[in-house]
Amino acid sequence: MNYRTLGLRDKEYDAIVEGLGREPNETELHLFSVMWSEHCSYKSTRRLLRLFPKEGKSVVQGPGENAGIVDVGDGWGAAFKVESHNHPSAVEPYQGAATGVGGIIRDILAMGARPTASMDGLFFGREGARSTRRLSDGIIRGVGDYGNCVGVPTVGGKTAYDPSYDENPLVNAFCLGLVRLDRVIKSSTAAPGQVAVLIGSPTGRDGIGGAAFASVELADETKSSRPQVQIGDPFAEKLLVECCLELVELGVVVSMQDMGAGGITSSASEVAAKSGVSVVIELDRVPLREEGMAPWEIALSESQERMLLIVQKKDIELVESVAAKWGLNCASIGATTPGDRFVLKYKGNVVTDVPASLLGGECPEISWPSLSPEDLNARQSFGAEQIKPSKGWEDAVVSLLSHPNWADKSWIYEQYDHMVQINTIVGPGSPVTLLRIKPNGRFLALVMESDPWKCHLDPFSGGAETVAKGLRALVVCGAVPLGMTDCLNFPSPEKPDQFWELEEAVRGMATACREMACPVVSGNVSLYNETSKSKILPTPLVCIVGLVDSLEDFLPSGRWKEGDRLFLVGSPGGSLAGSAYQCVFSGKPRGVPIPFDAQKEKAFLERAAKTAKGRVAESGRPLVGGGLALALAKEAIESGIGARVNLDAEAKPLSLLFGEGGPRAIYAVPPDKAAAFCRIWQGFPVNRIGKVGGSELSVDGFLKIPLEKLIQAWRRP
Amino acid sequence: MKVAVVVFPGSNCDADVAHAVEVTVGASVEMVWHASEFLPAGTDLVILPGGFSYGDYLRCGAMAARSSIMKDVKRFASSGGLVLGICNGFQILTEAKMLRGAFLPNRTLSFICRPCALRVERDDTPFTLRYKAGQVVRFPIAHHEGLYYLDKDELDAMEKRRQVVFRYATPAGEVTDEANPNGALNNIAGMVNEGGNVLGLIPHPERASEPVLGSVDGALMWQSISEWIKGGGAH
Amino acid sequence: MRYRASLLIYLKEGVLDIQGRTILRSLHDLGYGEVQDVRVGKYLRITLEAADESAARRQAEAMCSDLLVNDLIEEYSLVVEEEGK
Amino acid sequence: MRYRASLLIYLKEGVLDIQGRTILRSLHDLGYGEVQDVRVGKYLRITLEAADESAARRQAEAMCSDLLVNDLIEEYSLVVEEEGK
Ligand SMILES: Nc1ncnc2c1ncn2[C@@H]1O[C@H](COP(=O)(O)OP(=O)(O)O)[C@@H](O)[C@H]1O
Ligand SMILES: [Mg+2]
Repeated sequence: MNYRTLGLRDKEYDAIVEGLGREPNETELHLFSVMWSEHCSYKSTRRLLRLFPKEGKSVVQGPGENAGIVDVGDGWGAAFKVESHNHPSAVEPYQGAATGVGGIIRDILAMGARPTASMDGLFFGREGARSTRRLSDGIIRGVGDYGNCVGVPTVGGKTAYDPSYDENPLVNAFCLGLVRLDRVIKSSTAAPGQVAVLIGSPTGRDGIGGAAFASVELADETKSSRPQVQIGDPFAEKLLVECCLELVELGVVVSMQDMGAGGITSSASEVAAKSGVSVVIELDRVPLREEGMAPWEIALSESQERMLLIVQKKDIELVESVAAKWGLNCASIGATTPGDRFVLKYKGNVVTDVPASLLGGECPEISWPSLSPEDLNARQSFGAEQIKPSKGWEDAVVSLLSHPNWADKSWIYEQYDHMVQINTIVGPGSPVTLLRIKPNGRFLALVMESDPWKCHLDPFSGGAETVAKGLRALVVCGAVPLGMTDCLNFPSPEKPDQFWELEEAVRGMATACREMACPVVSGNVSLYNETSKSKILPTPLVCIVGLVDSLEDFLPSGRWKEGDRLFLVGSPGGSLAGSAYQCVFSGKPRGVPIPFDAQKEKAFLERAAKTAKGRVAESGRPLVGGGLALALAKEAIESGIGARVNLDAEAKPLSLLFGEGGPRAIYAVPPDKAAAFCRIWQGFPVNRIGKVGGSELSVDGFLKIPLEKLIQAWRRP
Repeated sequence: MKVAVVVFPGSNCDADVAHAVEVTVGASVEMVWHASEFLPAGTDLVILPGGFSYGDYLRCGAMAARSSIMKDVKRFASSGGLVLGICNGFQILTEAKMLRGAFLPNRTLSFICRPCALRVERDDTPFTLRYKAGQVVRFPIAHHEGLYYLDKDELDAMEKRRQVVFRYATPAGEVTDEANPNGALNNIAGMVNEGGNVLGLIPHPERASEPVLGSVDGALMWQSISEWIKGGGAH
Repeated sequence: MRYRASLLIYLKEGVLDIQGRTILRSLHDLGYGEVQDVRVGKYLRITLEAADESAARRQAEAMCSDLLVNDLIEEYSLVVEEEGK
Repeated sequence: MRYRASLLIYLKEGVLDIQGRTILRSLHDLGYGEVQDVRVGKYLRITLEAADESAARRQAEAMCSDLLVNDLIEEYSLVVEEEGK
C-alpha cells in the first residue's frame, strides 16, 4: 500500500514514521490518510484560523469542540456551528444535502444541546440550466425532507446563483441548539476506566474515505473513486436525538461525539486526545450492516445517525435500556485506559496502536505560497456597465427584484418546516430570524450572510463586508451580537493566487470581527471546490447569533405605516463593484468595493442599537444586495404600502440607487419621533429621503412603480 | 382538564401541543409512550400530535396506527372520550380507521409550510364551541401528504352527515380551488367521526395559540374543549 | 424454508396518481413524447420463513391486510417464490 | 403498437434501505417474527407507443438513465410486454 495513493505527502509520511518510531501498518495508514486529510486536519488553514478573535464576554465555548457556545442568560447557552457538505451534494444532491443537515444536528447534540433551529446556505450554478435545476431540486428536497422529519425547523438561509457553482454547488448547513450551561458535554472529560458506547444505526461501507474525497478537487477520476453514497435516515436521527438527550438528562453521559468524517476513528481518537486518556476499541463489537468489512473500513465508516458516548461502567445497563426504548442499537465497543494511545483490536489482534494525539492533532501544517492574482487589476477596473440602464430605471428595479438571487425565496423556505418547536417569531423571509428562548423568555436573532462577488474583487474588504453585513442586520433589529460561526468555501489552496484570496478573505473577516467585537466560536473549512473546468468564487459564509432581551427592544423590518418619514443613514452612495446591479446587467463583477472602515461601522452600530432600543423607528432595514432601490422595494412590498422618495441629486444616481457596501440603512420613523431619531444619528450621515404612503413606489425624477408590479416581479411566477 | 399526548417514535409536535394546552387553558398534560397499554386514568382529551411517526415510511401514520396504545385510544373514543389528531395524528386516525378516508401526497408534490386560512364549518362540536360557523381562522400548515381522499359516494354521505369541520378557504371565507393548498377533496382540512368526539385536523392549532406567535386562533380550540369538559361533556 | 414475496402495491384505478402524472410530464419535457401513461407504486421484497409456499403466501397476504396495503386506495399483486430459485 | 413497461427500481446491495428496516421492525411487532428482511423499492408502470418490443425496451432504458433511476444508488429491472397481453 503506497501512502501517496492514499493522499499522504512525503513530509506527512515521514512525520508519521517519526511519531510512531516505526512504519505504520496498512490499517494505520488508512486512518492517518483520513485523519490527516485537509478536511479533518485543517492543515492548510490552521494558521489562518488563528487570526480570528475567539474571546468575548458571552463566549462559553470557543472553537475546538463540536460546536461553540454563547451565554444567552439565566443559565442557558446556545450551541451553534455551520458546516459544508459540498462535495457529497455535487455527486448526489438529495442525499448529500440531507446528510449535511443530519451531520450538523449531531454536532450540536454532541454538546448536550437540543437542536432548535437550522439554516441552509445554498449556492447554485446558472439559473435555468438543466443541471442546475437537477442539483437545486435535489438539494432543496434533501434539506427539507431531513429537517422536516427530524423536527428541527429551518428558519432561514441564503440562496445564490452564479455560473461559478455550475459544477460545484455549495451546501452549508447551520444548526443551533439550546443547552443548560451546567449540562454542557465536552470531549475533554473522559477518564480511564470508562466505557465507549456506540448508539444508533448499524455500520456499513457508507462514505468511507469521505474526508479524503472532500480534500481534493472533484476530478473525473475522483468521481469514479467516490465513496459509497451516505444515505440519511432522519427518522433514525430523531430517535438518536431523543435518546441522547434523555441520557444527558439522566446525567450518565461523560462525553459524547458525533460520527462525522472519519467515523469511529475520528470521534474516539478525539475524546482520547482531548481527555488525555487511551481508548481501546474492539471492532468486532461494532454492529455491522454488511459482511466482510475490513477493520479499517469499520474504523472509518461514515455511516450516518450514530453517536459515540463515554459512560461509567455502572451506568451501562441504564444506557442500554434507554437505547432499547428508542429502538436503537447500543454496543459497548471499547474502554478508556490511562495513557495516550488509540488502539484498535479485531479478532483478538491489535490492528492499530498509535498515539492518539499524533493521529488527531499533529499533522504538519502546510504553508502554501501566496501571490496576488495576475488579473486582479483587470478585476478591479471598471467596465462599461457603469452607465444608466438602457431600458430605464424602472426596468432596472424590476429586473433586480425578479433575479433569482434577490427575488422572494418563499418557494424554497415554504418547503421547509420553519415553525416546528413553536419558537419562530420572525421566520425566513426577513433580514433576521427571531426565535424565542422558551426557558428564559428572551429571543435569539440569527443571520446568514455571504458575498462571493465582492470577495472575488477584493477578498479582504469582501470578507470584512460579509461579517459587517451580518452584524449590521442584527444590531438594526435591536439584537446584541454574541458570536459568529463561519464556513470558508474556497477552491484549491495549492494555487498561489487562490491561496492569497483565502488568506485575504480570512484577514478581512478577522479584522471586522475584532473591530466590531464579534468572537468566532466555531466554523468549518471546505477547500478544493473546483473541477478541471471551473472553480467557485471565494465564498466565505458567516452566521451570527444575537440576543434580544424583550420584544420591546426588537425593531422589525417591513412595517412601514402611512405618514412615516423615511430616512437614509450612511453615505448616500455605495459602490457598484460586485453589486447586484452589475451581476444582472453585465454578468461580471468589476471594480473596487467600498473598503472596510472600522470607525464608521462602530459609529453606525452604536446609533442603530440606540434606535432600536429607543423605539424611535417603526421599521428598519440595512442596505444589502441591490442597494437603496431594492431596500425600498422590499420594505414597500412587505409593508403593503408605497412611498414617495426624493433623493439629493448631487450623488451619482447609479451608485445612489444601486450602490452597495458600507454601513447604510433605511428607517421609517413616525413624524413625532423624527427629532429624536435625528438626535441619535447626529454625527453620522443622515438624510430624510421621503414619506410613506400611497400604492406606488416613486423616486422623483427616476421611477414610479405600482406596488402590484413590484410584488409581481419579486414573487416571480 | 387532563390531556394525554401520545408520543410515537418520530412524533415532533408532541411538546408543542403540550405547551399550547398548558399555557392557554392550564391543562395538566401527560406524555404517553406509544408502547403503553393504557391511557392515564381520568384522561379528558387524547391528542395524537403531528410529526413523522416511523419516518412516514411505508404510508404516513400506518405503523403508528398499529401501536399498542391505539387499542386503548379506540376504546376511549368509543366510550365518548375526546380524541384530536393533528396532521400526522389525523393520518394515524384514518389509518386506524377511527376516521374514514386516506391521505395522498399534496398535489404540488412538495412539503408546504405556511399559514393558511380555514373556514369553520361547525361550531357545535366539543372542539369548536368557541368559534362561529362561517368564521375564518388562520392556522399554519406543514405537511407533505395532506390531500384528503375518499371515494365519491362515501364523501357525499359524509358531507350529508355534516362531518366536515374545517375547510381550506380564502381569507374572505370562500371555499375555492385556489385556496386549497394540497388538493384535498372538498377542501377538507378537518373532520369529525359520526359521534363528533374524534377530530382529525391537518393544520396546526398549536402553532397559533399564543400572541407572540402572531395568532391566537388556535387557542379557541383549547378553550372550546376545556369548556366542554367543564360543562360535564366528559363521558 | 425460506421464501421471497415480491409485492407490488399500486393505487386503485380512479385514485388520482399525481406522482405518475408529474413523471409523465417530465418525460414529455425530456422528449419522450411516445409515453402515454405512468403509474407509480411501491415494490416490497419480503424474505420470510414458512413451511411451504402456500403458507408463505398466506402469511404475506395477512401482512398486506394488517399493515402493508391500505385497501381504501391501494391494490396489490403478490408473487411468492422459494428463495434462491 | 402500445407497450407496457413494468419497472422495478430498488436500492443497490449495500445501500442502506431506511424504510425496509423500519417496516421489518413493525412487522415483527405485529407478530410476524418469521420475516427475515424487507427491502423497499419503486414500481413504475409506463405505457408507451413503439414500433416493436425491442424499440419499446430501448426507449424505456433510455428513460431510466435519463430520469427515472439514480444509478449511483439504484438498480432496476424491466419487463416490456405488448399491451393487453
Ligand atoms: N435556502 C434558504 N433557506 C431558508 N431561507 C432562505 C433561504 N434562502 C433565503 N432564505 C431567506 O430568504 C430571505 C432573503 O434572503 P437573502 O438572500 O438574504 O435576501 P436579502 O438580500 O433580502 O437579505 C431571508 O430571510 C432568508 O433567510
Ligand atoms: Mg439576507
